[in-house]
Amino acid sequence: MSCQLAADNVLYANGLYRLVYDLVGTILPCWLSYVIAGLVMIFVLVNAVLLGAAVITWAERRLLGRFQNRVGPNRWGPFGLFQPLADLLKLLTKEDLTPDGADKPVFALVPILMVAPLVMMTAVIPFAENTSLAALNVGVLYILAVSSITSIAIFMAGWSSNNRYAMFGAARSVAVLISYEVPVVLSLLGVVMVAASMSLGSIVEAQVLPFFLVQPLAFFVFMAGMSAELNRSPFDVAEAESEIIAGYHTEYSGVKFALIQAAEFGGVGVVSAIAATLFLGGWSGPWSEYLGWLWFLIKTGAIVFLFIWFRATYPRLRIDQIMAVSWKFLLPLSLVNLAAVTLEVFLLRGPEGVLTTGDLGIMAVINVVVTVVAIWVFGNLIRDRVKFQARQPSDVVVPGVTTIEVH
Amino acid sequence: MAVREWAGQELSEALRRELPEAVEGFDETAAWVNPSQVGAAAIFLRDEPSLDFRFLNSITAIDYVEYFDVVYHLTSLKQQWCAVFKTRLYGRQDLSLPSVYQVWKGADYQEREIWDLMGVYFEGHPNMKRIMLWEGFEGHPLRKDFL
Amino acid sequence: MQLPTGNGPLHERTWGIDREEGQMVNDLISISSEPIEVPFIEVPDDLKSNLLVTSVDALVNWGRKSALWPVSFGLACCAFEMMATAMGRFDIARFGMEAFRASPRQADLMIVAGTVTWKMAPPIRRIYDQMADPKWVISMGVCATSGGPYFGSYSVVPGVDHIIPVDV
Amino acid sequence: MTIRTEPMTVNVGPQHPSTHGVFRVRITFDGEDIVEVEPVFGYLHRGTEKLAEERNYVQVVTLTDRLDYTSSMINNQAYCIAVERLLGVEPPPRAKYLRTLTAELQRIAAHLIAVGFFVQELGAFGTPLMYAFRSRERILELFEMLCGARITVSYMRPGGVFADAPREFWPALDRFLEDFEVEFAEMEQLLLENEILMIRTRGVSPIPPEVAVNNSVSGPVLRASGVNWDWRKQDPYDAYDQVEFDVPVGSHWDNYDRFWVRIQEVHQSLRIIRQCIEQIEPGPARLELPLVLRPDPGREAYGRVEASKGELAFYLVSDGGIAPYRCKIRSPSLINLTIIEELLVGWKLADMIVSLGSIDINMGEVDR
Repeated sequence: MSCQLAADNVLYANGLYRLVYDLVGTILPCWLSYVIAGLVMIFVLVNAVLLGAAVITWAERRLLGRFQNRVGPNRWGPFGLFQPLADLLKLLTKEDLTPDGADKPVFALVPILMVAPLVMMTAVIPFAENTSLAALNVGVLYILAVSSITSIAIFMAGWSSNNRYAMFGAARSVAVLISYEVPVVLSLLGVVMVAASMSLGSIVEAQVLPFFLVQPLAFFVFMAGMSAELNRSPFDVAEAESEIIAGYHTEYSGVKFALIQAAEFGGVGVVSAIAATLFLGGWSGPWSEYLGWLWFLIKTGAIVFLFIWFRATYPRLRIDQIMAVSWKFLLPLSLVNLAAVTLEVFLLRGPEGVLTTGDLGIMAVINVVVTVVAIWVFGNLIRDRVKFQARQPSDVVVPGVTTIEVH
Repeated sequence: MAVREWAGQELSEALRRELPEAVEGFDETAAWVNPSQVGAAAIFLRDEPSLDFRFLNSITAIDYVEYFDVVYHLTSLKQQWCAVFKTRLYGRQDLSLPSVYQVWKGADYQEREIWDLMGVYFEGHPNMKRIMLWEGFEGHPLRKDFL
Repeated sequence: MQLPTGNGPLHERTWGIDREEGQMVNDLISISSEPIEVPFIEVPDDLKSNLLVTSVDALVNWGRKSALWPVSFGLACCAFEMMATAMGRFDIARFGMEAFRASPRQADLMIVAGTVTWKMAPPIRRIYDQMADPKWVISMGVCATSGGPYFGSYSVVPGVDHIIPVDV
Repeated sequence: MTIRTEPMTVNVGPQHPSTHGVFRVRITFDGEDIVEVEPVFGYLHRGTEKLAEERNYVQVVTLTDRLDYTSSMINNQAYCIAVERLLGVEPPPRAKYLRTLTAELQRIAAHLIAVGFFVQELGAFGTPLMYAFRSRERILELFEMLCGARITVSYMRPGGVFADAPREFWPALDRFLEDFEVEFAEMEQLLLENEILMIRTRGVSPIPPEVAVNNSVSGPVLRASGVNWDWRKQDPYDAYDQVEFDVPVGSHWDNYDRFWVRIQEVHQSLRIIRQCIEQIEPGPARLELPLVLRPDPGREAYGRVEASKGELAFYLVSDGGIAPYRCKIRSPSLINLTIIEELLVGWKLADMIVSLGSIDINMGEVDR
């Protein structure tokens, strides 16, 4: 036992890290055990994300099959569970094309840049009590900062591919990402305010009542914003298959495409995990000391299911409508939420600045009402009334034919 | 309430009242129009309220080796009647007809198709490209002497 | 594609492109009078018994077989039958084939579904070239295989194997 | 500071996931807005009209199957009516009813595809399309019972139909009608009041009736533009003068109306099918005609039907031989495309795909 991890290290609370660090530290110098333990952690994280992505692709394909009156992959392995494995094997052995005229270094960098932020985001998510790899005290801020890297990666992909469809996809995607960042950040502010902390662990602990009840508006805005940032339906303009082939990753093939796909589906998993942590109470639940990870997985799965459900149901919005939804609908909603929460926290909190369970209950009741009213009001305000009125029938109408007309 | 089909004689008389030089004759179903007068006849047929042929069903060309017939099928949606007029072009080279693109825009692709497959050129059509076949294809395949 | 420059409506500016493409079609007709032979890959005997190579091969082949993504490429009538295979009743998703990729770069299998015309031949050739190895081609239906009911028409390719190598 | 922009010309197709086959269009974009369009056809031009001149009158039926491959029955019908007019014969009543019935079944199938792809192009991930194909498979099964083929049916012949319906066909048809009510209601529930579908299609690409008429547009597109013109009403062929149905027309002329008109036409088709089942009576299903038809020389006939895409007509000219001297196909898809400029210019890339879907072209028919 030659090395001692400093108590102020962000990884101090992590059992696995300490275990590896101590084990390696017995035979190797301290700095090396520091590095090796870090590498082990990275290995675990990358695998968690990629495995999660694989499971989500499988789940998506099965569930879409379910929604669409078919079976979905069921031949390879139990319930088709080996399907992602087959996909992966195939993509790994496929030729890796780089288009002529592409900006090669940038083109090659994109898949890495897509996956890296996901891995980094996973690092701060508490899977159960005290299991986050790094219990950062600025967790929410860190997640927001890291997640914006994706937009740069997407733009790099579109730019370097030397393909007009890719460029279309990239331009659309960046526009969407930037405008949805604003309402998402604002909606998270409310959460941070109630929890009085930016650390994800403390936010979970503060959720005596899950925050999707306390702040339904914030949850709504967050889910909408995140499905836009993940390019999921109904905001999937960046890779609108029926319009612009495959969007920004049109030119990618083989391993690079596999990574981009993994990043996409992994993104769904990570975002669902974050949503479960911030709004559904993460690992908290009955017997959470032992079953915290199970609660966490169940809640994440529920949100993944929600995303897949959206995808199977909704058509896509047009790019200008997406922008309108962000700026005219979600932004006001998040502001309303912020104002309401600020007032409530200001009025309800006790002398030492804490909110009791009763306070949260009162907030929940008020906020549910606020949510319904706000969504109704703004939903009616932004409805597009122009260009939509019945026109006069023209003189070419034939007399004497029984017709039915659109209402 | 079936659509009434005009006999050739009826249409030719209606045309003759306004455009005597355009009509060459008639047969059972159609009136024959002088090729150079097709444009004028088309405008008259569309705009005259008692005729009101605002809907162009189709344009067809038929190759009879010595000459080509071009057939126009018309309908009036309001009056519920149909009529046919034809025109005949002699020869095999450099055939051309006035385009009715400006009268019925529906003639656009059909005229291009006739140019592509039959080799009848339409004067005044803004875009006389080949429509079905590629540039550099030799000949006009629907002609009887093709292949 | 060269950007069309100059003034006037679009269809006048694209004359050059049309001529080029017409030339391409004519060139292709002149060089593709015979079907393309599919090369048969002979596996050397000493490799056949090599344990490492065969088991990796088996695994990789299993992966390729179980996740065969077709490029969404329908030409004519058969395209609808091709789509029908992806729908509820036949559901090739069971075999992991439902991912119809719109981008040829990400697809493994090209199902030539329908009549191939000479005008369509250069794009088919190009899409085939854009696909990443390993790639396969299925010629679906009699129209694609030999021209079928349109055999002898002035604009129909007598079999897609005149343009690209066909596996099935 | 002003940002310098320049228009970009993009080539959409011929291989594009949602151009309905091998349609190709060159578009100049300013950002996402469409400035100019130039459609390019011919990628499926198979020379049907030339081939028809080399085959006898009955053999041409097989060629007509492959024109609009989503509605082969109706193509057969149009061609057979043209030949019958050329010969001056009438099919027996049972054949007329069978034709009407199968044509309406085919219309339902074709409209299901049109609606399914329309929503697919709006970006729905396959679900409505799957629903549409589920019902379509049932219809194709019925066709299989009639003639053994699913798509290229060749069921109708000049002078009637190829064979009378087998006994098992009628109960199967009843079962289908029963199930289809439920399935279609499910689909309507998913689509008709869908908020996203409404805001994507309401008010987009309206085509005024005058423009539509001047462009010779026909079929559901014309009716969505507010013109209640339906050849089944105006010039009843086969058994359409015996049945009652309404003509749906649009009042906003936009993409939503084109979609809505198709949905309503499915309901009307169901009505027609029910009436056909009630009214049909036993009898011969085919007129005894010589094996090789030889119409009188110099005769010509223009046989038209209201196909699922619009007015489909065959213009046949006879020279007394066993094959048509000239067989012109007036294809609704090609002529409906004339409005492409009015439809697309000024709208966005995403609208372009949807508008193309809303006029429901079929390349087999456009290029022939």
